[in-house]
Amino acid sequence: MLQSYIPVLLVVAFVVANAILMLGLSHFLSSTRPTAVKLAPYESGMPVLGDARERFSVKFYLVAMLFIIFDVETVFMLPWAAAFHQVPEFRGPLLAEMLVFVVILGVGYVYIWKRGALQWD
Amino acid sequence: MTASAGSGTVAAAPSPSVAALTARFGPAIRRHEVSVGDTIVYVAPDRAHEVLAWLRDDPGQRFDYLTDVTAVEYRDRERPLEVVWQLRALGRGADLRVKVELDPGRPLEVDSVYDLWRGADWLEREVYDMFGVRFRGHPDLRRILMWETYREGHPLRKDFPLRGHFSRAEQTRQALAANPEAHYSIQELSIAAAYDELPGDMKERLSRGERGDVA
Amino acid sequence: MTEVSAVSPNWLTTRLDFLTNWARANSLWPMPFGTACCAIEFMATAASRFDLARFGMERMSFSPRQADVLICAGRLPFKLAPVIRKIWDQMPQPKWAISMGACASSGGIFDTYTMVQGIDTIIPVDVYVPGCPPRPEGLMYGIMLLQKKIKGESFRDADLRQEHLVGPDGLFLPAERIDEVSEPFGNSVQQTRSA
Amino acid sequence: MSTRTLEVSLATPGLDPSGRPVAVPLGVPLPEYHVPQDDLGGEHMLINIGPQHPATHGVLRLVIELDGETVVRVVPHIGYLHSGFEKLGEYRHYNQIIPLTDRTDYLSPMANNVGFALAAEKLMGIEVTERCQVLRVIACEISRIISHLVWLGTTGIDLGAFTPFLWCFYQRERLYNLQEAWTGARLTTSMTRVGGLMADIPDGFETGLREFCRTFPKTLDEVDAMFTRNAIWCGRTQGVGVISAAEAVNYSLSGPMLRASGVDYDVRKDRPYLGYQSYDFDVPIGEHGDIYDRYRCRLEEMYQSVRILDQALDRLARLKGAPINVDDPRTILPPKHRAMSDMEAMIFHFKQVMEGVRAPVGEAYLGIENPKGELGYYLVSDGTAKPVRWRIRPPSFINLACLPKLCEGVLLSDVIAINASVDIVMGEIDR
Repeated sequence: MLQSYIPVLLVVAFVVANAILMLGLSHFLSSTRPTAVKLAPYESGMPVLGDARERFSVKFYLVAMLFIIFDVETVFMLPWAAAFHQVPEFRGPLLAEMLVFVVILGVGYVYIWKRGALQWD
Repeated sequence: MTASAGSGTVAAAPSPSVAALTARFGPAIRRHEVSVGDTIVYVAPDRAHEVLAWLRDDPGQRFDYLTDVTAVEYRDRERPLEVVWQLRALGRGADLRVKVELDPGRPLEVDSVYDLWRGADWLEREVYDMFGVRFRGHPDLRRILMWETYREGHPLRKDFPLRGHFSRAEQTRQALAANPEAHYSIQELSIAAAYDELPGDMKERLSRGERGDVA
Repeated sequence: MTEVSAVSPNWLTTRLDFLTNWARANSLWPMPFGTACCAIEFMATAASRFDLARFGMERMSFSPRQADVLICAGRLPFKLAPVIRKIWDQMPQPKWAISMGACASSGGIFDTYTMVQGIDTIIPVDVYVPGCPPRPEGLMYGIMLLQKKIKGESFRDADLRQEHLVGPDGLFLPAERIDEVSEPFGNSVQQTRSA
Repeated sequence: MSTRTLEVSLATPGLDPSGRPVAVPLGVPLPEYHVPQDDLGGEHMLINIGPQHPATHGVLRLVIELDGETVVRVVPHIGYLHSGFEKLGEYRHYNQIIPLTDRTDYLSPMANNVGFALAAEKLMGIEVTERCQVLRVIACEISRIISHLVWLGTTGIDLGAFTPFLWCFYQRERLYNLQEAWTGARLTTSMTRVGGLMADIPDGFETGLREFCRTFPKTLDEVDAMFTRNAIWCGRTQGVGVISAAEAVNYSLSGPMLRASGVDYDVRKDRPYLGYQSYDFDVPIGEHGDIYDRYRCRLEEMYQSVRILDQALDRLARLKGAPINVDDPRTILPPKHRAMSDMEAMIFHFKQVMEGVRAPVGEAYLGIENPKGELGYYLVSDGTAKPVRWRIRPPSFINLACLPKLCEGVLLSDVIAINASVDIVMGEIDR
């Protein structure tokens, strides 16, 4: 039973060795010389005024959240589409199930559309 | 060994604008001459802005294109420093050079033509940076080519040596040590600021009003 | 953890030197500090005819964080001196500098009030490429010289990768050294009579 | 949120009693429509697209005040390449200034040399031979194509299209071969002299140029096919960075920037020099004054330049063997065999090298149609061999001055596109 896991273990071992080798060598060989100027933020060679953490308008955050919701929706579709071909006898219920999922998210989409969250300025 | 064919002031006819100008302004137009085909009009410094506004707006003249604003300083001391406006009428295709002689006694000042031509904004800032001629009424007169706290004076003046007053080491030190507000105008400092994010040392320099003498 | 450079030269360190130098020399990511005419010649060198990709250098890094070699292509006025100084300080070790063109190397024809007479008074320079502007082949010869220099480096000399910052007196070189280096030489001495 | 006032002049460091720097006006009044709402609005952010940046075409520095993604105001800072050209010119003879001219606008060096030579000849009242005029026209048009090719390539990169950069630079290398064969240098040509040229064209030059004129439009057609009806290109450039004709004249713009706004003004047509009135070419005029029209104007100008080059080459064939220098030994160096043979030519040769050409007292301004706009040289002479004042009328400097006006209220990525469309070269802006 153990035999079938040898290739997986080999790959994992190779990956771990590779990572350790690369990180170790570069850490061990690199000549890090941190100085105050080097750690200062780079702004095209100019002295920096103020810091980058300015107060931003909230609409950027809103758009980010909406993107995540609909992106996760498509992520869920991927395994569904993969499984769809392998079990031909269940095609009917699988389609119905995905329809429900999409409709629920469609309601959410129409809601934010009417609320005007997609209006930019 | 003068170039044989050329002779300085060719006796070409001055442009018709000269007659119109002398008719309109009389004593303000000091004199005019023609050099190699270009007409030059010398105007009294305090009425220069008025003459230029008339030249731009008068339907007969319509000098609507300001080609260049510059200044000339001669090698012999008694000739005064001149500010030169190079005008062009796009419709009529005529050129005119208006000059103003600033007497060396009083501080070098002349009226800005920024309200007549927007293009004069940077040209006048460069003349201020290079010659030290202040333009009254210019919205934002500060150095444009050298950094703002440049202390060696105005480079294109004849008394300014080619390599600068200070030694190369001093010039390097001043350049490397130019503190941050030398690279930012007051306008940008007030934006970045909300005033508390500025680094501490710059804030107290600014509050002492010591922004480096802009002269 | 003792620095590798403290270890005495043996078979292992020389192989290590060879490996790292070979990797560094053949994948130099240039920081094109292009100011004037030499920048146009530098673009022509990077374009399709005199291809820089043959040296593994087609990846221009415009931020100092990933740059290996700072190529100052063009003249450097005093207003730009603090910029090149800050960019050089912000580049991680190991880093090298190529001064491309006569104006960057010695002020060139601009012996004037506003021109740095050679960027080596501001930052340490490894290779000077003469020419105004240097032909693309000239710049590539400079790059090959730099590669030869990198291949000759070793971990053992400890002061190779040190950071030489601007001193307390605000200068990178001592003041008299800068004055001596910036003195007009050759033809430039007679050409400053105004009339 | 500090409000902007228009009265305070900046001469004295503007600090109000509480020690805060009082915001002082800038060339551009804050646009009224942009009233920052306090409920959702965040603070304005100040970023530097600084001297060391791939998109600034040289060492230009743009300080941008951002409200989220939209630009409230752009403040260009220049002077990072100020090399004291005009000061250096006052210490040089007229023929020694010519090497300085091709280092100002290093994208079209031959056009600068021709412009300075024409201004000096106008000051000294010299008329050059016809073959020299035709050769100078060829030099100007080659410089125009080279400058527009660099502009097209780098603007393509700014907006994300890399391949036209390689096409354009390959064609430019072909022109560089011709330029190097004629003048000996790829970039710093210094080819003209007051009263003539440094050297006549080598033998293979005319066939090489004919070959170039025949095959170059094919590359232009490819770039045209790639950009002109490209949805991304049109989306990024149409209606962006618009300036009307009246404002363009008021801002003293020149060259493709002016003609893209619909002002029909080209120095080659309105103030012909070098016999341009006898060439048959037309000048592209835009209507909307946005980036797309500037692109169309410059692209069309390259087609017209090829037309001019063809006509100039036909004339050159007719003027085989004609002299290129004015035959006055006082102005231009006599040919070597004469300088070595008769005494007078040798004396003139010696005096010219030691003292340079002495110009009469007076002043002259002459503008030529440079690829960037109207490049003018204003020479003031007091009778000695070194000018009192050598003023360059820099087209890119004045065109760039209207950048704050063009960039009000656009998005940050449009600022890069507008800056690329102004076609600036820092050597000429900072002089």
